[in-house]
Amino acid sequence: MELIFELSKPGRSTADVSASDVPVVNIEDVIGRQYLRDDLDLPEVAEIDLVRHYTNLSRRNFGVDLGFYPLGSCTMKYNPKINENVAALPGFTGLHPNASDEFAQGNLQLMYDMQKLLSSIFGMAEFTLQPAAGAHGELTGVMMIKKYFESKGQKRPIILIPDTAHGTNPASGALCGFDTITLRSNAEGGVDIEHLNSLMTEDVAGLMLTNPNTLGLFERNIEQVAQIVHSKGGLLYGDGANANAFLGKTRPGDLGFDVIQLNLHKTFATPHGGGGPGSGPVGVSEALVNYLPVPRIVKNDPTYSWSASFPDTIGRVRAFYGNFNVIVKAYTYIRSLGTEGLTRATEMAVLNANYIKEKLKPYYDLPYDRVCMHECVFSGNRQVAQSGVHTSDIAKRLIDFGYHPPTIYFPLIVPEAIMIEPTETESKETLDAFCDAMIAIAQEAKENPQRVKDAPLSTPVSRLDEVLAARKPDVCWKKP
Amino acid sequence: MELIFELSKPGRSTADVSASDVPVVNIEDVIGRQYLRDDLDLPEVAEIDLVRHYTNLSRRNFGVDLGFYPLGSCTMKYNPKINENVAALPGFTGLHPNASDEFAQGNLQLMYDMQKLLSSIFGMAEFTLQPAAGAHGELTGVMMIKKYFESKGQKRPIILIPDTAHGTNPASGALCGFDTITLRSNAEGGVDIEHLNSLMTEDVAGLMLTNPNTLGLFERNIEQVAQIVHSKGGLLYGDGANANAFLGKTRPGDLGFDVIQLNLHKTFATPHGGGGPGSGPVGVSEALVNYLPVPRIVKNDPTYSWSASFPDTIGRVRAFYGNFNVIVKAYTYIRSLGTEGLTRATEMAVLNANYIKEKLKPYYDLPYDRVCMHECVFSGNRQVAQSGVHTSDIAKRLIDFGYHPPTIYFPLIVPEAIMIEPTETESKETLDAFCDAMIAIAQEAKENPQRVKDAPLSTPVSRLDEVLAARKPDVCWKKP
Amino acid sequence: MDYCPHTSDDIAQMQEAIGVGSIEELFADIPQKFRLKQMPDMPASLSEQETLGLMQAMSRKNIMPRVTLTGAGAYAHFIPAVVGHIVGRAEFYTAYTPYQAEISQGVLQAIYEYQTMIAHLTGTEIANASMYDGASAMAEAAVLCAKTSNRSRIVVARSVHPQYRQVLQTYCWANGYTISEIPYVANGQLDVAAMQRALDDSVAAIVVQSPNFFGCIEDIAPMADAAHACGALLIAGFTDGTSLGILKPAGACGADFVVGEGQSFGNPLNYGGPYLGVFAAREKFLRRIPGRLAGATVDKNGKRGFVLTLQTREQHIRREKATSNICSNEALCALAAGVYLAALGKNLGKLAALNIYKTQYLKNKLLQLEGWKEVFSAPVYNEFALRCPNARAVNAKLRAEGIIGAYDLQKDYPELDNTLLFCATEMLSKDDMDRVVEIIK
Amino acid sequence: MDYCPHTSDDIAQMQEAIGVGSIEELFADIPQKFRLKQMPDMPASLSEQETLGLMQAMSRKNIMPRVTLTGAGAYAHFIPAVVGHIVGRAEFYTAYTPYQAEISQGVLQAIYEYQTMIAHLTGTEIANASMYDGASAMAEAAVLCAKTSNRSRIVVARSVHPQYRQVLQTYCWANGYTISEIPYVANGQLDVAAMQRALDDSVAAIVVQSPNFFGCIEDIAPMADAAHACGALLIAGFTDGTSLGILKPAGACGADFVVGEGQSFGNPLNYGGPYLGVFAAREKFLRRIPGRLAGATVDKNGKRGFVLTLQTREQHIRREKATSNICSNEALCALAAGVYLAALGKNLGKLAALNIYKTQYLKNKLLQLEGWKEVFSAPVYNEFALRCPNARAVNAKLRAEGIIGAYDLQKDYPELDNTLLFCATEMLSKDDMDRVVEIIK
Ligand SMILES: Cc1ncc(COP(=O)(O)O)c(C=O)c1O
Ligand SMILES: Cc1ncc(COP(=O)(O)O)c(C=O)c1O
Repeated sequence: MELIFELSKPGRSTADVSASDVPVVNIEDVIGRQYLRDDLDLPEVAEIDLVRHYTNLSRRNFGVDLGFYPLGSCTMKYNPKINENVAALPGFTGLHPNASDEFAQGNLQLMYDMQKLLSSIFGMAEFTLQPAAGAHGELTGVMMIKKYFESKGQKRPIILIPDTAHGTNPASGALCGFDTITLRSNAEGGVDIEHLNSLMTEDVAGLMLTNPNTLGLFERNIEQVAQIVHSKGGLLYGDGANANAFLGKTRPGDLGFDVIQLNLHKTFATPHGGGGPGSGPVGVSEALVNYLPVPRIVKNDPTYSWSASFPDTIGRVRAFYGNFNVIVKAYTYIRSLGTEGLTRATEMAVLNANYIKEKLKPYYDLPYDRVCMHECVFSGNRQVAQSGVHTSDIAKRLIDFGYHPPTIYFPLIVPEAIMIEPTETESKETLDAFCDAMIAIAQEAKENPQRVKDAPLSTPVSRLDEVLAARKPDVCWKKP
Repeated sequence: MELIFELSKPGRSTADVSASDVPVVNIEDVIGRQYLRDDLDLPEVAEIDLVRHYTNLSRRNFGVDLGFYPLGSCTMKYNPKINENVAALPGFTGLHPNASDEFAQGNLQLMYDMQKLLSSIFGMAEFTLQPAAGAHGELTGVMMIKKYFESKGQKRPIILIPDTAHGTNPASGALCGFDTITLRSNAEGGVDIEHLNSLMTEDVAGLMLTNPNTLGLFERNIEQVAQIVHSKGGLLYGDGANANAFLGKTRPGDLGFDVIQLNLHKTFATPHGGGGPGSGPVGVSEALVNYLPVPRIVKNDPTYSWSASFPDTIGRVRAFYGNFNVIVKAYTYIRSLGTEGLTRATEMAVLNANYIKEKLKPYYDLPYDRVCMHECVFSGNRQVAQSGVHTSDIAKRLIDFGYHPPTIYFPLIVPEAIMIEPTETESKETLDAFCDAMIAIAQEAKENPQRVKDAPLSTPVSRLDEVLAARKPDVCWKKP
Repeated sequence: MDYCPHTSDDIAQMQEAIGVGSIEELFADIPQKFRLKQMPDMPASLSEQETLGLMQAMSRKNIMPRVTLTGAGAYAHFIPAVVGHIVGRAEFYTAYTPYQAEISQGVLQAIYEYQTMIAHLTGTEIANASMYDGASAMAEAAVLCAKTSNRSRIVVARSVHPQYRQVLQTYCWANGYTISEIPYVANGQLDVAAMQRALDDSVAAIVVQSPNFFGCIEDIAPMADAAHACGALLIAGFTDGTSLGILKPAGACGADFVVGEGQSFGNPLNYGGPYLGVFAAREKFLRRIPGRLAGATVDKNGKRGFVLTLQTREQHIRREKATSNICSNEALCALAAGVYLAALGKNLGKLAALNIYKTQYLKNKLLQLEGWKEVFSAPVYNEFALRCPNARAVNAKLRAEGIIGAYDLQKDYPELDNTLLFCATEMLSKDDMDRVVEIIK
Repeated sequence: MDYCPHTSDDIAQMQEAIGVGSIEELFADIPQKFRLKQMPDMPASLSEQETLGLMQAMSRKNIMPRVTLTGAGAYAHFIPAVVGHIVGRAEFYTAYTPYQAEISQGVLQAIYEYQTMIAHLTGTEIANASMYDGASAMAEAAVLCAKTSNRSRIVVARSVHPQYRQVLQTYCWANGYTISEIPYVANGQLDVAAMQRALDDSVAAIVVQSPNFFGCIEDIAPMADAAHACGALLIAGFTDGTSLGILKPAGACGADFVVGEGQSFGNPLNYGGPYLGVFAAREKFLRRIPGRLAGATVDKNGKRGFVLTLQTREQHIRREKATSNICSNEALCALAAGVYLAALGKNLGKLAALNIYKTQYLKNKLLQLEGWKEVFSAPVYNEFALRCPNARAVNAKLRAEGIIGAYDLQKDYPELDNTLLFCATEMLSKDDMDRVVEIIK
C-alpha cells in the first residue's frame, strides 16, 4: 500500500481550523521570527483518502476480533465491548488531569475502589495505579525495593532473576542500578532451590519471580522460595503478568510476595492496542506502603482527594495518575465479572491450556510434562531434527490457517519454544480447530517441509527481510 | 463462512438479562398457557464468537470507506465522520417519539430548520420529512397529487413517466392507483416534446420527471415541458434523486416543479447502510401545502410543536415523524457545507462525471455525447459485438481491480448500460486509476475475453448462481 | 467544510481534459433564466469544530428523560454494546444495496440470517429484508392482499395502533380500497362477533395486532379461521417485538402475514426513526411479497453464497407491476436487529419474562392509588391501560420531574377518558417505579 | 457476566480429554494451605445493563467543566471525528505488538508513518514508536545520555514541568545519577549564565523544555552549543505538541533528543492517560534509543513491507543490557497521533496560529483587570503566567461556575505567589473568555 505521504497533494486537508473569533495578531510580532519554523511538511490528504488509507491499513492487521490469538504470556483474551463503551463516556474522557478534586470525585472513587479491589484479589496491603504498563510496574516495584533497603541503610546491589523470566525483569532490575544474577530452573521447570540457597545472601535485595512462570507452571515450592528469600532479609517480587492463572484460587500476598505488578491489559481484558496502552498497577505488602509513588488517593469520607505528602515515597514514575482510561475498562471488567466471573475465567483459562497441551502432546515435544496453568510451552525440536522446519516456520504457516501464531522462542530455556496461551474466552470448537491446524502443520513439516518454510502464502506481503531492516535501518520515510 | 446458526451451541449467550428487582410472577398465571410459545430457537453464541462472526462478515463487504463506488444514480459519496458522531449524541438517539413536545424542542427545531433549508435550496414552499426513503417520498408526492385533483373534483387516472425513469417512479404511480403511460425520450436523451404534447390531456394528473434524468442529462426544454404539463392543468413531479447535480445552480421550484422528493442518503451524504435507512423528504409548491402528511411542525415562537390539524392532509405514510436520525446527519452536512460547500459539491460532482466521460469515450460507446451532469452513461455494445463480453462481465471484472462496479443495465433505454456516478468526493487520482482499469478491461475484453467472463477472481466466492437462487428460493435457513 | 479533494491544479487539468474553460460551462444546459446567482437564505459553512458545537447545543435543547413510561409503538430497551460495534463497521454502513453479490457477502449473509430469525420468531416460513417501519409494513401487507385477491375491503381492529390505522387508511385510499373498523370488547380484545358480521366476500384481509395497542394479547387462531373461511387473509401485527420472546407468534396461530415494528431489536429510540418494518409471511406468498430478499445459492465452484433473489418482484424489473415500490429499505436497522437477536438468543425469553415482572409490579403499584382502576382484563405483555382521576395532571406532574409520562388514550379513543397506557420494560428499575408512584400520589 | 463460551458439556469433554475428574485438580500445584475458598470482599457480578448503569452513575459524579483554563502538561484540543473512527477499528485496537509482521502490516505501516511525521515535526531524523508519556520519555532520554557517556550528572532547567522533573529525579536516583537545577531569569527563559557555570565534564545532558512550563519559548541553539562544547547532549522537551505546528523545533536548533507529551495530537484528556511519550533523536543514536521501532524492508518478492526493527536493543534479546525495559508502549495513542497529524496536515500551522490569537486575547483581557500583571516577558505559545491579587479566590470563583481554573504556580515555585498559569486553545471561544473575565472581575 502507498504511504500516507505518497497520497499527499498540496492544498488538500482533512481537518479544518475555525476562523478566529478574536483579533488576529501578527505572529512574528508576538513570537519573533527566529522562533518560527520554516516548513511544515505533513501529509496533505482529503478526508476520504485518509479514511480509506487507514481503513485499508486496518484490514491488513490481525486482531482478537478476527480470530484466535494464542500469543503466550500476552493473554490475548476477548475485550468485552461494554468496557469500550463505558470508557468512552464523556464523563471519563473529558476531564483535565489538573482539574481540582471537586471536579473529579467520580474518577477518584473509581481509582480508589480499583485499588481496594486489586488489594482484595491479590492479598496486598495497597496498590498504586500510576505505572503505564507491566514493565513500568516492574520498574516501580524494584524502585520501592531499592528505597526500602536504602531507608534501612542496607546496600544490596544484587537482584535474582530466574532463567525463565521475561526479558523485562532483568531490564527493569538493571534500570534500577541492580546487578542481576540468573537463577537456574530445576528439571521440573521450577526454581532450583539449591541454587537459590547458594545465591541468596545479604547482598541480595530480592528475587523477581513469575508465578506461574513463563513455562505456565506453578511454583510448587513457593513457600520454601519465599522463606529462603525472606530469611536473608530479601524481598520477593512477583511479576503478575500471569495472574489470569490464579484469580480466586490463591493470592500472591498469601504466598509471600512483597511486591507484585499487574498487567491490566492482560488479566483484566483491556485491549492491547496494537502494542499498547497497557496499565501496570503495583501492589505492596504493609512493609512497603510508604514507598509507593505519589500522588496517592486519600479518602476523607465522603470525598476523595490526591495527596503527595508521603515523605518516603520513591517519587513519581510518570506525569499525572496513570493510564486512567485503561483502568476504567479494567474496573468495569472486574465489576461485571465479580468473584464468580473472575474465578471462572481463571478456571476456563487453565482448562483450555491443559486441553491444548494434551491434544498436541503427541505431535510436538513437551519439555515439561505436567499439569500447566494458563499456558503451555512446546518445543519445535522434533520438527527441526526431522526436516529442518523451525518454530518460526510453523508460526508463519499458522497464519495461512487463519491463526495468529503463538509466542515463539520464549522462554529462552526451551529451544525452539512454542508458547500457547489460549485464554478462557476461546471455545472448545476454536481450540479443536487450532489443534487440527497445528497437527496438520506437523504432518506437512514431514511431508512437504518447503511449503512450511515458504509460509505465509496468504498475506499481502510474504516473509519480510528482517535482516535487511536491521542492517540498513529505514525508520522514517524520506522524500524521494 | 458458517452461518450464525451453525455456530450455535445450547447454553451459550452473548447478552445477559438482569436478575429481577421486583417480585417474580408465574408467567402462566398472568398470561395463560395458550398464549405462550413452545420453542425459541434463536442462535446461542458467546460474545467472542458473535463479534468474530459479524466482524469477519463485514470484511466480506465493500463500502465507500474501502474504495471507489461509482454506483450510478445512487450517489455513493463519502459520508463525513463528524455527521456520524453528531447523530450518536445521546440527546438525539435517546428520546422517545411519544415524548411531549417540551422534551423535544431541540429535535423539533432541527426538523423545522431542515424543512426551511430544504425549501430554500430547492425553491419549494414547504417540505415534509416523514417519508423513509426516496420511493416512499415518491409515493407521498403522488398521493398529494391524487388528493389535489380529488379535492378539485377532477378524475385524472393517468400519470406520465419517461422511459428513462427509475423503476420506482412507475411503481409509485401504480401504488397510488394511477395508470402509467411511458413518455419517449428524444434523440438527445431529453423529453420527446411532441410525444409529451400528444399524451398530455386532461386525463393526465401529471408527469414524473427526473432532472437531470437518469442519463445524467439536464432537460434543456424544461421550461416548455413544465408549460405543457401545466397548460393542461397537470402537475410536474420531480424525482430529486439526482439533486447532487444542481445544488446552488438552479432550483426545481423555479423550474416549474410542483412536487419533488429528495434522497437525503444520496444528495446529503448520509450513509446507505447496506441498503438503508434513507430518508425521502418531499417538497411542494404553495398549491399543495395543505395536502402534506401529518403531523407537521408548527412554530409558536420560541417553541415548536407537532400539529395534526390539517383537514386536507393525505394522512400519514408511516408512524411517527420520519427517519429522524438520518435527518440529523443530513442537517449536519448542510450546515457544515453551507452555501459555498454545497455549490462546490455540485460543481465537482459534475466536473468528475464529465472527466470520466471524456476519458472513457474512446473505449466505450457513449450513446448521448453531450455535456453531462453528475453522471454519465456508456453502453457495452461495442464489447458485446467484439467478443461477447457483456456489461455484467465488465462489472465483475472491475471488482478484481478493487472497485465497486457502476450501475448496470439501467437506464433501460441504453442497451448494456454502464452508469457511472463518481460524486464530488473522489479525487482526480482515483478517477484516473479507475479509468485506467476500465481501459484495461476494454483491452482485455478484446484480447482475453474469457478472463473477463470468469471474473471476479479475487473474491471469497466466485460468480454466484442467481438463476438457481430464484428457481429454488432459499430465503430462510432450515435446520438440517 | 467541504469534502472535495480537488486542488486548483486538479480542476484546471480536468477542465482542460474535458475541453471547457470554466466550470460554469458544464452547466450550460440549465436555461440561463433559471440559473442561480447565489443560493438564497443559507447559513455560511462551518468548521468541523463549529459544526459539533452547533449540534451539541441543539441536542441539549432536548430534555433527556430520567424515566420513560410510554411505549405505544416504540420501546425503550437495553441495547447490548456489541450491536453498535457491529453496525458501526464502515464496511456495513458505507455500503449500499448488495447488487454485486460477490463483494457484498457480508450484508447478504447477515440479512439472510436476519430473515431466518424473524421467520422463526413470528412463526412463519419466510421474512423479507425489512420494510420502512411497522406501520407501512402493515399497510403494504393489506394492499398486497387486496391486489392479489381482487377484493377491495380491509377489516381492521380498532385496537390496532392508531397511527398504523392512519397509514393503512392512506395506502388504502390511494388504491381505492375501503376500510371497516371492528370494535374491542370490555376485556380489551377484539369483538369477534362484530368481526364475523363484517366479513363477506369483499374482504381481502383482517388486520389485528397482538399484543394490541392497549397491551392486550389477542386470541389469533379463531380470527385466522374466520378470515380463511370467507376467503380472506389474516394480517397480524405486534407491538413490542420482545414479546415474541415469550408469546406464541401469530404465524403459529394461522396468520398469513406477521408484520410489526422491529425497533425493539437493538435499535435506539431515535425520536421515531430509523426503525424497521418486520414483514413475515407464509411460504406461498414468497413471490408476491414486497421488499428485498437475500437468498442462498452456490458459486461456480459449488461454494455457498448469498444473492438478492426474486428480483423480478421488484420495480427495477417489473416497474409498474412490481409487488411494491420499495427500493432503499432499512438494511442497517435489520442488521442491528439480527445482531441483537443473535446476542440475546434464548435470553430473549428471559428478557420478555422480566418485562412481564416489571409490568405486573408497576400495574399493581399504580392500582393501589386512590381512584385508579384497570380498564381491560385481558392478559397483557408490557403495556396496560389504567383509568385514573386526572390523566393530564398525572403526566404534568411526571413531566415536571423529567419523566416522560404514559400515553393518553383519549387522544385516539374519545371513550377512554382519563385513561393512560403505561409501558414497563427492563429499563425501569423498582426504584424508578416506586418513585413514579410517589410522584403521582 | 463472564466471557467464557464453555457449556457444561464442553467442560466435561475437556476434562475427560485431559484426564482429570474436576477443574480443581488442575490447580493441584497450588499448595493446599494457600488455596482460596472464596475471593474476599468482592462485589457480586453484574449484568451488562447493570454494569453500564453503575459506570454511568460513577462518571456522572464528575463535574463536566464548561471551560478548562489549565494546560500544564495536558491540553484540551478539538479532535477531528476521523481519529476516533480509525482507532476504533477492531483490527487495530484488539491487536498487540506486531511481532508477526505479515499479519500486522496495518499497525506497522501506520507507526512508520507516525515516526516519520514526528521526526519531521521535531526537526530530528528519527523517532520511536512511542514511550509511556512525556515525562518518562524525558527521563529515559536522560538515563540514556548518562549510560552511554559514563557521566553521571544531569542538568535540568527549573522551568521544566515540575512533574517531569520529579520523574527525572526518580529515574536518576534509581540509577545513581545526580541532578542540578538551573534557574530561570526574569523574562521566564533559562538562566544561560547559570547553565554555563553548571557545566563540566561530569554532565551527561542538559534538559530543557520549550515552550517551557511557564509557556515561554526558549532559545535552544545556544544551549545545544554549550552542551556540545562540554561533551554533553541536549535533551529538549516541549509542552503542547501543537506548538510544533508553528515554532522552530528543537531538533532544528541542534538538540540531540526531542521528547515530550504527544497527547495534544488527537488523544482525549482522559484525566491524565493514556497519553504517549514522543521520543525523537538524531540519527546517530538510532541503535541506542529505547522503545519499539517500525522499519521499512522488502519481502521475498521485493515488495515493500514493514517490520519491528533493531530489536537487539530490546529486553527480550539483550535482557539486562537492553536500551530500556519498555515492552508494551502506547501504540494506539501513537496511531491516533498519526491520524491526527495526517488529518491536520499543513493546517497544524493554522491551528497553532489560532492558539496564539486566543492566548493573546485572553492575556490582554486579563491584564486589564485591576492588579493583574504579566510575570514573564519572553514570547509565549498558548500558556502564560499572570500575577494577580488573590490566585486562590480566582480559582474558587471559577470553580463555582463549573470552570476549571488556571494552574497555581506557587504549588511548585514558592517564589511565584499568586501567580496563575493560564492556557488558551482553540477550545475557548471569545464568549468563554469574556465570561471568564467577567466572573473573575
Ligand atoms: C511475563 C511478563 N512480564 C512482564 C511483561 C511486560 O509487560 P508490559 O508489556 O505490559 O510492559 C510481559 C509482557 O509481555 C510478560 O509477558
Ligand atoms: C433516480 C432514482 N429515483 C428514485 C430512487 C429511489 O430512492 P430510494 O432507494 O431511496 O427509495 C432511486 C434509487 O436508487 C433513484 O436512483
